[in-house]
Amino acid sequence: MSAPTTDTKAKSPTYQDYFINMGPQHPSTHGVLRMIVKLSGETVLGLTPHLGYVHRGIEKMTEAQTAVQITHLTDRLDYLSAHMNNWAWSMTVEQALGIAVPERAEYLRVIMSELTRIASHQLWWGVFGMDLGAFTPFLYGFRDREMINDIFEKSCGSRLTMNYICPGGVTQDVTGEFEGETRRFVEYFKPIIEEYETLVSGNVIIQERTKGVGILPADRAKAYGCTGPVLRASGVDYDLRKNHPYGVYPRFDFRTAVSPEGDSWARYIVRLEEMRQSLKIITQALDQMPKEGPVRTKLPPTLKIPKGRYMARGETARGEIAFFLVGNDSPKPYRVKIRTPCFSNLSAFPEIIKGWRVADIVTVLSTFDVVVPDIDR
Amino acid sequence: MTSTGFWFIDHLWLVPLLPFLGFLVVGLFVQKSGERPASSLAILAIGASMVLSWGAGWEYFTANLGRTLVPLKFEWLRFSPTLIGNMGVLVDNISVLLILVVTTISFLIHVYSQGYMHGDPGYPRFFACLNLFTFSMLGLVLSFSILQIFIFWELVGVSSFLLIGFYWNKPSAVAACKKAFIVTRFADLGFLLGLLVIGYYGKGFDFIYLTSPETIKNLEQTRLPLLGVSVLPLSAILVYAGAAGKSAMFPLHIWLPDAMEGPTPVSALIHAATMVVAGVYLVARLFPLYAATEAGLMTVMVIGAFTSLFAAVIATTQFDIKRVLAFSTLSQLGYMMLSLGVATMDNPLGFTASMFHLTTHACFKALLFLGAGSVIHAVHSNDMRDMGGLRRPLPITHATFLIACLAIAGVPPLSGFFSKDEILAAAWNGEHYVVFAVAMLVAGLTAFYMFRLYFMTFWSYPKDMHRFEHAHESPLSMTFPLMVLAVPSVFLGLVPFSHYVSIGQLEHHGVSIGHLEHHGINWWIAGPASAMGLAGIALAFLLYFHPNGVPGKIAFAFGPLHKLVYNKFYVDELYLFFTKSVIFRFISAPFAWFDRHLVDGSMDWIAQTTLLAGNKVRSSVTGRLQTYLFWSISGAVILGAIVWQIGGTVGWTLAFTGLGLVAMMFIWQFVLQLLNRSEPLKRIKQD
Amino acid sequence: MIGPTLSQYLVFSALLFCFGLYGMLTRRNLIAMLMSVELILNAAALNFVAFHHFLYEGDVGGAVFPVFIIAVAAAESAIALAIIIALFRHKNQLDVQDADSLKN
Amino acid sequence: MMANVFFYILAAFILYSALFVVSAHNLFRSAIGLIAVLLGVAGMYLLMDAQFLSAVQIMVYVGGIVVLIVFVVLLVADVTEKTFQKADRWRKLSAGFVLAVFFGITVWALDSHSFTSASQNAQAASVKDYGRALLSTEKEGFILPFEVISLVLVAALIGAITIAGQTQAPVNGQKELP
Amino acid sequence: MNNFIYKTDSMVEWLTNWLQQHLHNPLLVEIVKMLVGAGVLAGFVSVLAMVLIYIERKVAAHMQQRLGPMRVGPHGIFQTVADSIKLLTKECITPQDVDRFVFNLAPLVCFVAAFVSLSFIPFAPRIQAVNFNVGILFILGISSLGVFGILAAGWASNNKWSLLGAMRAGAQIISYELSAVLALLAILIFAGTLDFKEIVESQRNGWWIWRAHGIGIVAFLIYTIASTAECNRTPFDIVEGESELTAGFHTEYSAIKFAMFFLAEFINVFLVCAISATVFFGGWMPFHIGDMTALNGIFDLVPPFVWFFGKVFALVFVVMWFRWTFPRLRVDQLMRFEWKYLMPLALINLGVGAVLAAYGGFFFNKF
Repeated sequence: MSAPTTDTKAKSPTYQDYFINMGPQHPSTHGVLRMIVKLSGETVLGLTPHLGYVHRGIEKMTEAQTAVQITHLTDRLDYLSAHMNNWAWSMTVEQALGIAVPERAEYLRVIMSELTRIASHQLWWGVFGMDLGAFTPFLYGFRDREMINDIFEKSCGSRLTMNYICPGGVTQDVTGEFEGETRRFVEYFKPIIEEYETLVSGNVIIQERTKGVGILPADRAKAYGCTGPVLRASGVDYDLRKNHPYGVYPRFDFRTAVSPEGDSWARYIVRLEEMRQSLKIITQALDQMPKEGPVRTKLPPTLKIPKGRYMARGETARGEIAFFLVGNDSPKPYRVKIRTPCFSNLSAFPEIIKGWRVADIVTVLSTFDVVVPDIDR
Repeated sequence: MTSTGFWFIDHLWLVPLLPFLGFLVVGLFVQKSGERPASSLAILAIGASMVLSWGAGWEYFTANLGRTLVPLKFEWLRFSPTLIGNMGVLVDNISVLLILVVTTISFLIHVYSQGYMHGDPGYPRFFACLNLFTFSMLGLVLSFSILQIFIFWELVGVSSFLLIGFYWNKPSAVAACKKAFIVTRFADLGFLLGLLVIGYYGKGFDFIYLTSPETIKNLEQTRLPLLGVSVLPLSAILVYAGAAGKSAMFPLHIWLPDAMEGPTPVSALIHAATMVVAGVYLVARLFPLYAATEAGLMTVMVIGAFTSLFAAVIATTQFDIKRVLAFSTLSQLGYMMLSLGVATMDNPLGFTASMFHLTTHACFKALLFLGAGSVIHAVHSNDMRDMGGLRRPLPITHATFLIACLAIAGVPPLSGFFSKDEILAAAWNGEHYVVFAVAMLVAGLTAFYMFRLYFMTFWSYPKDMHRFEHAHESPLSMTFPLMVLAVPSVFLGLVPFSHYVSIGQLEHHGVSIGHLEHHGINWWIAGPASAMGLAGIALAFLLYFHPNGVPGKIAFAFGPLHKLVYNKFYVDELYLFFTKSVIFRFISAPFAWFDRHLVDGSMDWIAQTTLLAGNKVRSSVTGRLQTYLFWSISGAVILGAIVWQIGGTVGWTLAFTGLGLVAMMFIWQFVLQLLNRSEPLKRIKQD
Repeated sequence: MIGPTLSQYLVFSALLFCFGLYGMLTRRNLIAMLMSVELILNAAALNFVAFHHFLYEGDVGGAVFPVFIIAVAAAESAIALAIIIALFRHKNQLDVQDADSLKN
Repeated sequence: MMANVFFYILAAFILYSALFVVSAHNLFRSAIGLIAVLLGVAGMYLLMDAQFLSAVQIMVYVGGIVVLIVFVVLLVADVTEKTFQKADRWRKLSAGFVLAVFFGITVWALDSHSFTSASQNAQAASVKDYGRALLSTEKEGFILPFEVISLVLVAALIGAITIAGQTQAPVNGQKELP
Repeated sequence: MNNFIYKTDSMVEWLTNWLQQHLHNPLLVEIVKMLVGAGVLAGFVSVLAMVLIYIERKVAAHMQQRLGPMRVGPHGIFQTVADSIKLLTKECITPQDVDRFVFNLAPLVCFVAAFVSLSFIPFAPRIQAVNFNVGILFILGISSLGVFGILAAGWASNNKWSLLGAMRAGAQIISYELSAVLALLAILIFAGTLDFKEIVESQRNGWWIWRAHGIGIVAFLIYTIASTAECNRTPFDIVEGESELTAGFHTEYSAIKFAMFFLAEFINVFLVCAISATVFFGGWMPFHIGDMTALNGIFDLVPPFVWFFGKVFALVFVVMWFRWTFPRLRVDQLMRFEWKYLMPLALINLGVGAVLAAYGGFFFNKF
């Protein structure tokens, strides 16, 4: 990618072209994302995202790691969906090696994933408020996320990069308090969602700022490969958990949150609805989960990935993550390609932001809910 | 407003107003909304107007016969305390007669146009213009004063202009409408002069006032100061010039044949039935004035008689169907004028005859034109040589056309017979035997050319098979008016016309109505006239019923004469020659030379001098704000110094300092300009 | 208390007026010229107030005129700035010396 | 005494700022100078017991007009006069000379005229007096100029909007970024 | 009530006498008096700002279910002091390519504008630094000078975000000033004066917010909204808009210059609330209900400055409440709100007020 020029005089003689750099250090890019914005007054004429500021070469790193080690790296992709990333990778490895997963582990995976989803959306909700200038929701969101983090800490010893789900099941069984605490959280959080609604959704300013802003039509969303809430907010009923179920998802009764408008408001309410649905799934999973049993299949000491190509997909809080694994009969993969949701989602962003204001960049980017390490890998 | 106690007469002002509203609405608002609304609105307007005028006519002829009523009158202009231009509505027998004719014919022609103009891109415009014309014509007819009539006179001219030039993308139509306009304008100049003379010396414009014996006596005794001529004949002839222009009397007739470039309904309405009789109407309106002067009457009579003969002769040679009809119209108008000319106050039969003929002529001529239109509509050609044998494809047109032809030829029981007979009788009674002879001859000629037209069109054999095969009868909206018009063409002559229409204010002249009545038919006059008509028909039958070489041979035999007649006696060419060779060459060209070389030349010289001077001076005008500002401030400083202390030493010192400063600045600026001179040049080159 | 006299004010405002005129004459930027005009207007208004204060204190007319001057200044600057913006769009510069389309 | 001191301080301040206005090469600095001048003039009004005028001066001039000017300064790209050719020295000198003469004449004229006060010991005009004067329809009233000024303002605003408001609306994807 | 009028006059008198005895030069005496007044006001301002910042932090914290500063001093009371010391002693960073003069001037302008405005406020009877017959007009004028400081800061920073913020600030403050002034005018018509003291006096028998036939309530709402916008407080804080413009016009400022902006902002909040309290809530006037003399007497016992500060801080609390509740408006929505809703409403309100005043005989200053 050639170095962008911001020398307006040289390129364009008209005074309207006003380039500003949004990022790499900017409060609302949620990481080191750089966007070159061309403005006329406050109106966005064009926007180019520049990536790579947190590029760590994870795909290359995988070639020097074993399958189990790679699980640690997947935490670092979308750090807010650590469990789901782990799960998708584990499924890839399990597919490659033909490993079966114990029943209890499957349920644990579901519960952990849904909790992660809720936590991610809670954080997003707070940050969304902050991006729009309301600071208070941020702390509300963090207050509730704390409980989920506590549950994670107790079950796997870590709060952000859990590395809990691994090929063959989960690393360890949960403690006895787990079920009670999770149930308590679910009971606690159900009314809290309504509180979120009253605190933010009902606000006229929020609605003014989001309704009709940054509309992503369904066909464009599909063309750009958007997934997750971004796609579903454009009216496409596509959820991997429903459409291509994995794990024990078929056993649960839940609904895909879809909203047809495609604007920022739709993305907002889709996420709120997803939280409700996740709570529903968690309750069902807790009810159905075998109280006892192994949580991890015994694996051979070295996992040789057989020659061949394997792929598994999982629905994270931001959309569809996919791992493509090429094995060559060695413990280390020949090649791993990661399809991350945020990268595809972000690709739609420059198109739909044109003609909106500077403040809308923040709004729309916020409702796209990008996590920069997930983009850069 | 003075109420007459009769509703329709009181509301007669609505009659012109409704078409005007129709014109406004159609012209302004429904231009884009298709054909149906435009024509419906226009027909509605004119239909309502027709109903009103019939009501008024009924009221007038049953209850007020012979009276002059003024249902509406208001002061419009006050030139001086004694000279007042009034406007209003004048109701007497001829105006009521005319509004009946105008509204009825106009209504029928509106209906006819609905079919005829179908599919034309200017359809709504056409109806708007038709309405405008009807409005103007009705206003003209109902005019209370000569001033008002002049206004509507011009309005009629304008609407005629618009309608003749309806096909504005056709060069010949444009030329025709220009010609009509210019010729009538030229004539109107005479009218204007005449009305001014009358108004100035007669001290009034109202018709009632002007035609009163006192005024006429007064006018007779007044003499123009410069020429020493009596005012009355002069003004009468001047006004007659206008009338002649509108009615296309001889020297000013050239526009009418060309005006046939307009759509056929227009020809029927304007150039046959209504507008062209405006001249006749005007003369009739001012008839007491004419009757008081021998010269006026003579002019009217002679020109009428000549035109009538002249046009009839030309009509016998023409091949364009509409042109034949146009010349026929000319001839008939001449007839009417002639009739007016032979009438006097003591023997006013000619007046009645003229009005009678006007009415009958309006019916059958409109019928003829509409029939011709129907024919043209069917064969898409104006030329009679392309037609022939059309009686089978166009049965209704054929039948009605035949009726009209018989009527105009004066075949006994039809309307034309009676009116024509009355005119002849009037001429005979007036002891104008030459005129009577001419009229007799014209009657024969009329029958001949009309039946020439009729046989060439409907009998004979189809000359152009292609056109013939495609000819078919027109739609009902077109044939309906034909059928309606055929009825009065037949029966109108049976109306005891002179009972209803005669010179107004008869009481003043001591003539009782009874004297006027045309009791029965004087067969000593009517017989030969009918015979002449039948002879003409017979001649036409012989020459044209079956196509043969006889007409060609006759034309060849009379070689130069035929050519002369065929080319309408070269009147147009004469005009052209006169304008181009005489006026342009010997008057305009010297004026133009003078204008260009002396008047313009002096201006050019001044301009060039100024330009030169300006070029010298403009280096001090930089176009830069601050330079100007500087000069103004410097000037203010100097002025301030001088004004403040005009005599003091200090003041003068300051003033001179300032002046010197300005001079210095000026020189500096000049030098600067000299130094920078190359820069603007460069810029100019770049541009 | 001996305050400043009328003459002091008048001389001062004359000086301010001259400064404004100087700016009008020498600045090449249209906006700068506009600012100079404001100086001139202020000098005039100051004169009004000074006369009002020292000579016609009972008559409020002299004090009302600065209000009008301010209003006119507002109108004038609004129009002038609009023209300046239009000119800038058109020519992409504001040099009054180059704005000589009316020359010759 | 006090007033005299204030007067001289203010006068010096205003003149210095005025010099700043007419000589600063940076338009923004000129605008700052203009604000200083206007504030100083407002101070002078205060010295002359014209509080209302002073307040109006600050409110309308400083708060409105100058902010408008600053806005335009920010809108147009060339804030500094660096790109301009330097105003030539001749121009400056001649202007200075003419104005010096002008000033001399004025001072001399002022000096040679003795002003006599028409009314002594009158009250300073209060806001009510202003209101009465502006809206009075009597002989001494200023209702007509007041209305005319209002009209002029409205016309100026509309004119300004029409002149300056003809901006091209940004079109989506008008020009791709480099 | 007269018992509780604090004898500031005597203090001034005493000070004048003392100075005259020791200095002998009247000019010097005047100057020293001015300096003393300014010093007192400056001290008041700095204490006020610290108190306001502390209040803001605590209000924010409790609205967000946290405690806020708790470490320095009891309940973190000295946190603000510590912060101020930190801000004053930090290194003053001036970026390389800024216009130094303007860059350094801008915070001063902001600060001085706020500071000067404060001197017109009557805190209690006769406690008022300057009394003008057009005081309120002056305050409005001078506080609009603050816009210029913001514009200058934004421009001088040579930072595109700052410039964007500055342009927003200019547009916003000028626009909302209209509504604020119009809202105040509606009340001033009733009061019939522009003098703060007289405005307060005119509310002896009841506050304008109640007495102005509903005009007062509407005007108060409009003024509260508009003044919130004028102070660049949420939901109108698009000028700073930290999630959009990083920090808007003061992005490049640090240490004491930043502190001045900060201070100016808080003083402005206090100022608009003080104006609001003075014009709508009777300033230091106690709450009186018609003829209930006994109750009124009880209210009179409360010292006037307590009334004043009580009202002002209540209003300040409302403004803070806004900030921690609302998200931010977008710039076009902001302008639309002003020009399409707020200002027409204010104009209508003013018109209705004028009609009421003209036909209702509501000139209460004639006592």
